[in-house]
Amino acid sequence: MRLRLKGGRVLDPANGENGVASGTVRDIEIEDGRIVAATDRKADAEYDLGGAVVMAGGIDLHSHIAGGKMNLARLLMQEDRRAFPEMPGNFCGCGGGRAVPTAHATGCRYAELGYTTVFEPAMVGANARGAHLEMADIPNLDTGAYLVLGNDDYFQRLLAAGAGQEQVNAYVGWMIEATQAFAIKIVNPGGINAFKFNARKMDLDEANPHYAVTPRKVLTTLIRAVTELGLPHPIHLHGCNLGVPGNDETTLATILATEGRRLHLTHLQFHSYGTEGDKRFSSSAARIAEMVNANPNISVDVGQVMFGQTITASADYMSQYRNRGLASPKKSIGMDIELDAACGVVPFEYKDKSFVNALQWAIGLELFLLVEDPWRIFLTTDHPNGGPFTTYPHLIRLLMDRDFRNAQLATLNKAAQAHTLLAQIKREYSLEEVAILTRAAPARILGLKDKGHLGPGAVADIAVHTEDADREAMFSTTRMVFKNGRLIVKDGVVVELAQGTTHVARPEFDRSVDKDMQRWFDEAVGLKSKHFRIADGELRHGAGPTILKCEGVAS
Amino acid sequence: MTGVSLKPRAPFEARVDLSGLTPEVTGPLSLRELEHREVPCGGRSLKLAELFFVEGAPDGVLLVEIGDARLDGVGAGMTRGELIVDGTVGAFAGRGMSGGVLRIGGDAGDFLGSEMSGGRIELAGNAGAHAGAAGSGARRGLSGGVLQIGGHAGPRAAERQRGGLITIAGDAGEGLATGMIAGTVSVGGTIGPLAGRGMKRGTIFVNAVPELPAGFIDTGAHELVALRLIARRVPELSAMLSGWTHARRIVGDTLMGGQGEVLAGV
Amino acid sequence: MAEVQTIHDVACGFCGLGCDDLTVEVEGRQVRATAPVCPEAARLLRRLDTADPMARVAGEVNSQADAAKAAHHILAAARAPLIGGLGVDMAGAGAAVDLAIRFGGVLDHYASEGLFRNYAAAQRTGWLSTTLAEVRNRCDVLLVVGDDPSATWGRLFERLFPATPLFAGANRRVIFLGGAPGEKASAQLAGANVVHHATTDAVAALEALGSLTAGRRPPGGSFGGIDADTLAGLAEELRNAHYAVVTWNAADLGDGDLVAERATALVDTLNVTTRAGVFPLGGRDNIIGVNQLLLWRLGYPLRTAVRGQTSSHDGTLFATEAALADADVLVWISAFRPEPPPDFGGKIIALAHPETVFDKEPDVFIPVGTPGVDHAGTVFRMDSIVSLPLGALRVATLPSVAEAVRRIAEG
Amino acid sequence: MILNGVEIRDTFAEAFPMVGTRLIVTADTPEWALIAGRTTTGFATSVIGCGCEAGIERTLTPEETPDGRPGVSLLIFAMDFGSLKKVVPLRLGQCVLTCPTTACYAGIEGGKRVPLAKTIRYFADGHQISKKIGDKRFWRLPVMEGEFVCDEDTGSVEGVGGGNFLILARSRGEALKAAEAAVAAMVQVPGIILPFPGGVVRSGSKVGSKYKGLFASSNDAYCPTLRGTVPSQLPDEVGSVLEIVIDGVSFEAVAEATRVGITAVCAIGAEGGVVAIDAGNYGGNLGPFHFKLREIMQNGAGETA
Repeated sequence: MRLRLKGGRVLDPANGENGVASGTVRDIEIEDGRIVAATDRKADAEYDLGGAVVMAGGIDLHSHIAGGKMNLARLLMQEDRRAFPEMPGNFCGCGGGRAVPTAHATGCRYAELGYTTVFEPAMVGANARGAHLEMADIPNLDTGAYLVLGNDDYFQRLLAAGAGQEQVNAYVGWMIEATQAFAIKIVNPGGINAFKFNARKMDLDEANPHYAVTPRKVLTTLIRAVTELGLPHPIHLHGCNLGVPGNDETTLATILATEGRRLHLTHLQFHSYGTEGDKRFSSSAARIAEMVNANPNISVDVGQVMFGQTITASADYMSQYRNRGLASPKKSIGMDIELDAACGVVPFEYKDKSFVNALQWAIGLELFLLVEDPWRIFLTTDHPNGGPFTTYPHLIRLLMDRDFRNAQLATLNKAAQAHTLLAQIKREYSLEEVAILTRAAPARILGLKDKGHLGPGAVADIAVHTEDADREAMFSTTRMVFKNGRLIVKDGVVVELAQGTTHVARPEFDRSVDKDMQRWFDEAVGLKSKHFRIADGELRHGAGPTILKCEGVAS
Repeated sequence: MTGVSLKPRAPFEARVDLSGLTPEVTGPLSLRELEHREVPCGGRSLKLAELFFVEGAPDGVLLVEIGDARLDGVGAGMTRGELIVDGTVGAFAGRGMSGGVLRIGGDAGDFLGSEMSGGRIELAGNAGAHAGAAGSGARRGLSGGVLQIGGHAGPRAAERQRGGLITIAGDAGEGLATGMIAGTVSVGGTIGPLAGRGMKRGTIFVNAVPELPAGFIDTGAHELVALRLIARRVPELSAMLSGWTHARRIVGDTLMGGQGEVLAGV
Repeated sequence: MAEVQTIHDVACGFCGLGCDDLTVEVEGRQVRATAPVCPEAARLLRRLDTADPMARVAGEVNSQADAAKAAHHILAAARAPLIGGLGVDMAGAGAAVDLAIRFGGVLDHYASEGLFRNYAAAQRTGWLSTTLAEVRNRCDVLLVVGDDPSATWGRLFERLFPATPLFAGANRRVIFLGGAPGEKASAQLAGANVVHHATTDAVAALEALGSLTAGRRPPGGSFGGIDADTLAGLAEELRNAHYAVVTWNAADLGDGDLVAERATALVDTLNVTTRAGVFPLGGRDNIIGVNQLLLWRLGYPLRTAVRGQTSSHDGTLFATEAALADADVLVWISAFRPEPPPDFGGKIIALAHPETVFDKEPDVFIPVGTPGVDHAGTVFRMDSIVSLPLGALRVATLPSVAEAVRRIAEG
Repeated sequence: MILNGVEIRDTFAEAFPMVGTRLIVTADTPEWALIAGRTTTGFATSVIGCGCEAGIERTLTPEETPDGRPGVSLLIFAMDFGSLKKVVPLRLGQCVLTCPTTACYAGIEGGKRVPLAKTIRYFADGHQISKKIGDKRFWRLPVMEGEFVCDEDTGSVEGVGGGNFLILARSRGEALKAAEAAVAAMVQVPGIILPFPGGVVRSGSKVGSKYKGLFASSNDAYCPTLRGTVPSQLPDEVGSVLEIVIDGVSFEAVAEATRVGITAVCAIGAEGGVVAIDAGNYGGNLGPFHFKLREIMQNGAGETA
């Protein structure tokens, strides 16, 4: 099967191509689902792009799309489901929802925005099988999941017992393989565990009440583990003290704690709060952006807050319990999970007239605009925690259009306006930068060599947008989206469902750990370790995962 | 005749859900558009004209001629206008309604006026279970408006009621006003066991003291000015309260720290 | 004679407790479980070397293919199908949802009553819950409301009270509020400090306990038949616990919804100063897994109707009993056990356990294999977090529900 | 203009905007309603020293009250809404809540809301009970005697304060008699109160004083004992002057009361010792409401400046 996309302006920052700037058009050729060098062979199908902007399919490296907490969110917020049913039509899954869309709706709405790969950033090991079953029902997207680690009692025990790094590495490798994960996520390092022992807060150097292990130790040990195991993605960190004013100091200390090793700070917006002003809540975006700029080992995604009703779901039960009183509507779920992690689900409405919410919005945008290197910052709302992913086109316009941004700012809570320097920031993102943020850079930080670009060999996941000065309009509708070379969206509407794959990482590790894992599961967890492990055939309705073999750097 | 009338072509073979098909929605539509509007029926969705003869002139009034116990969601989500049913309706009549008037000539199924926040429902006959209550998963029952039941009400009427007024001319079933948060409910007839269980606030007017859960405390009979005020201000309660100067006041559910009350005329 | 093959670490999908350490002997077509196994699992795993029944259409023996065709015809003409029973593994659940999307119909599991009683709390206010391994290792005070759950979950207390928990310490406390612990429970709880308080009204007792825990002494001398001072003592114990857990079986309690609400409120109060969680019991025949799948596929839990590309949910109207009153076709799916369909006047398509004894011959009977016996599958445990892979114990001669449903859809 | 021998001077009463509200206070008996009304409107002659001006508008029959008991209707006026919101709950809490058998209801529907039970409900220490009927909420406060029933709030109006006229008579006795007749007639007019003692003020004032810090002082131009020593408005035959001050919910109500009052005084006429009707003003520059006496007496209505 050979396809030819004719006459598009190719925007492919990974390969240094910018057809939008140069005004040149060219064809893209696809053979059996991959992009190939141009030939003069006859194509089975040709699509005339008429100078439209062609980019690789979007990649979201942090969006909660599957797993037990999303189902708890669905259960709790039936209002969201009822208010946003999927539109009837040939590709209706009879589901719906906006903050927590059903699997089918997630795949379709993402595809309609030109996204073709999305990573679930908080898969709890105990729930991994369920998360994979759910991801298998998401059409049109390739997925993958980051395993939540660091709060589990096995790991805490290892550290408390002074286990060597090799032992930790073996454990991490075993867990990655057993749960079919792609990367390691740390959520509130050690804090979730400490909450089970009734600690209500946890700073970077505070000792766990039971194990006496500090978050710093959790973090540095796991950073070393993923480095030595050769996982492509660095530790994906949801740091300490999420949402707590004054957590800016923790965030800065966390960056310093890496001592130059790679670290990804996720939803940084929620970790950039100072305590200045009458309300003891202020923006530390400038300080933190400066630190990020100065430390090339750090990458971040923002977790932009978008106004409106959403629901927050996180493994960070400690923080979610703290925020429980702010729930709107007033209901929430919390759960301690299997000596492993936890979760907290709290519905939330971000209000533009609220000082705190408006300032959160501004802090997110400040981070976007003050972090200089577009290859180290990624466009996220931490869906659905800061807002649903369907708000991305609006967010892109906020980044690309200063007048629009300032007009929005002028409508917000007055006190918040006075507390942000956003109005003075002149920067506007270029289309190329947006393509880096949403395609090229995530592919690079995830180590996905055949994604996020349009060079020969790349997976033919392609989004075609008709250029429009109104960037929100432009990114709201795709002219065409191809998944593995198949046209799945035309003129903004799904025209075919494609089955995606699930990316997993497979590091080498010392398999002698298996014996200890068996004993742990038998005695402590009360489940056989072999039943905890997920077989390849359990993924994607039997199709199995797409495996990225990792070469460890440790001997 | 003014308004649109829907006359069933035949008794329904499956449950039909009219939720959202309210006078303000039908008003702007032409008869033809109305006829083509799809409504869920059993496991399918059918055009309105396949189920009903659709006649009249669209405006603020909707008339359902000949009710059917399988006709669910009549007037659900109504915000204004008038909806009249000549006969009986199924479940969820007037659910989530916030304005307008819904008149039902016959009986109603379960969850009549559940989660209603305004407007008025006048039911001539008996209501099923959960009248004026919170539907599955909903946090609050009726929170405003008036729900008048001419006959009896089934179990768990007024469950989690949050405000507004429910009057039951006949008997009330078991678990009346369970978990009531606020509001007023009156019962002309007898009351089933466990009324007011877990009640936080709110008032239940009764003619005779029913059997109440353990957390209710009888404070004795009192001369209450509020009775005279309510009798005059609330026409729906005048007949019941106009003779009352004193009432037995039973407070509960104290087991849950509640401060609701059952007021029985003496 | 076939030789006896002993299989260890067999996972069990019946009661929802998720035991996965069973030993099973397989001899040709015969299957029998040996210890450790509860009587219920032993009964449901047991297979004799008998021939599978054939599919039947209107009582006449038929091929699977023709039976599927007949079922397709019935469904194509159906006005209001109910897809009930739903005792299926995850693949079967997915197929059942596909069937509902294709032909319309209400989806419910036959054991969903308890689930929806719990949702009175979980959906309305949310709750703070916990899972098996946490109870097993952390819980130092366990409050069991209602009757002894060991009758339904034969190994519950064995699983919750291991010899050496990580954190709970030696003197773990179990308070039975309701029925007395039976022999089995007492044996499994030999190492724990067990007390029993009979109550005439578990809701009232829980309400008083909740008030006392919150520091309010409600007026009155006894609640639900338990002396106020006794309850005050229990409240003190709960408040002093490091990790208190409240458990109940809503399906078994007349006021299960109120028990769930009161237990939730009690745990909310406890968490202000210490840690606690609810641990609701349930989960029979993968109900939790089916419910999970519905949530991610349709956005609604069980008791959801699919019709004309929309779905809507209602915990009352679309409950099996209510929905049957208006259904014209019942698709009865029960792969885990020979559970017969409920009394129903309309047409019945039964995708059922081969040993099912029908009161009335279904219009179409398609015998299906059992997940974890005849074919592999996945089921969820009662806590909705952990799921288990079930393996095949013998060569399947019957289709799985997923296969049978696919054939029906194809016609 | 001369009516029954009484000169209606060609002048006007100058009045100011005030914000006011009406309370309906009921009780088991008319006597207790009146006691509550008098106490609540006591010490409320002038905003200058009392914070508000208040009075009993009229008594109400059981048929006229929300709870079917006898009652009184009270009007309370203050210079601005902020003060009104302060003084009303204060008087409600001290004088109605405390008074046996009373209940208190809103007497005005529209306008900005003045808190009633909204503020004083906290007296019930958590035992207060609210009930909402339609969009109106009332509260029940347990008290030793039973329950105090009180509306959540009441409405308010932009009214008129300081409407007035002066009765110039030959003698004190004749002035007082004429003033009594005026008051008796004026209290029948709805929407007004006469805040001074018995509806009459004998110490009418002018703006300003020779003493620092005093805003008002004796109206020397009308003091008969100063005639000749200061520029006087009093002809020789006038021996005594009394003023009637009117606060009302509207310009029309005050104008009507003025008309009714002057008419009553004129009915007594020169024969009864009344010489002239005058009015207090400050040259028309301070208050926006001007009640021109002659126009009022001619047309039965006035006009605003």
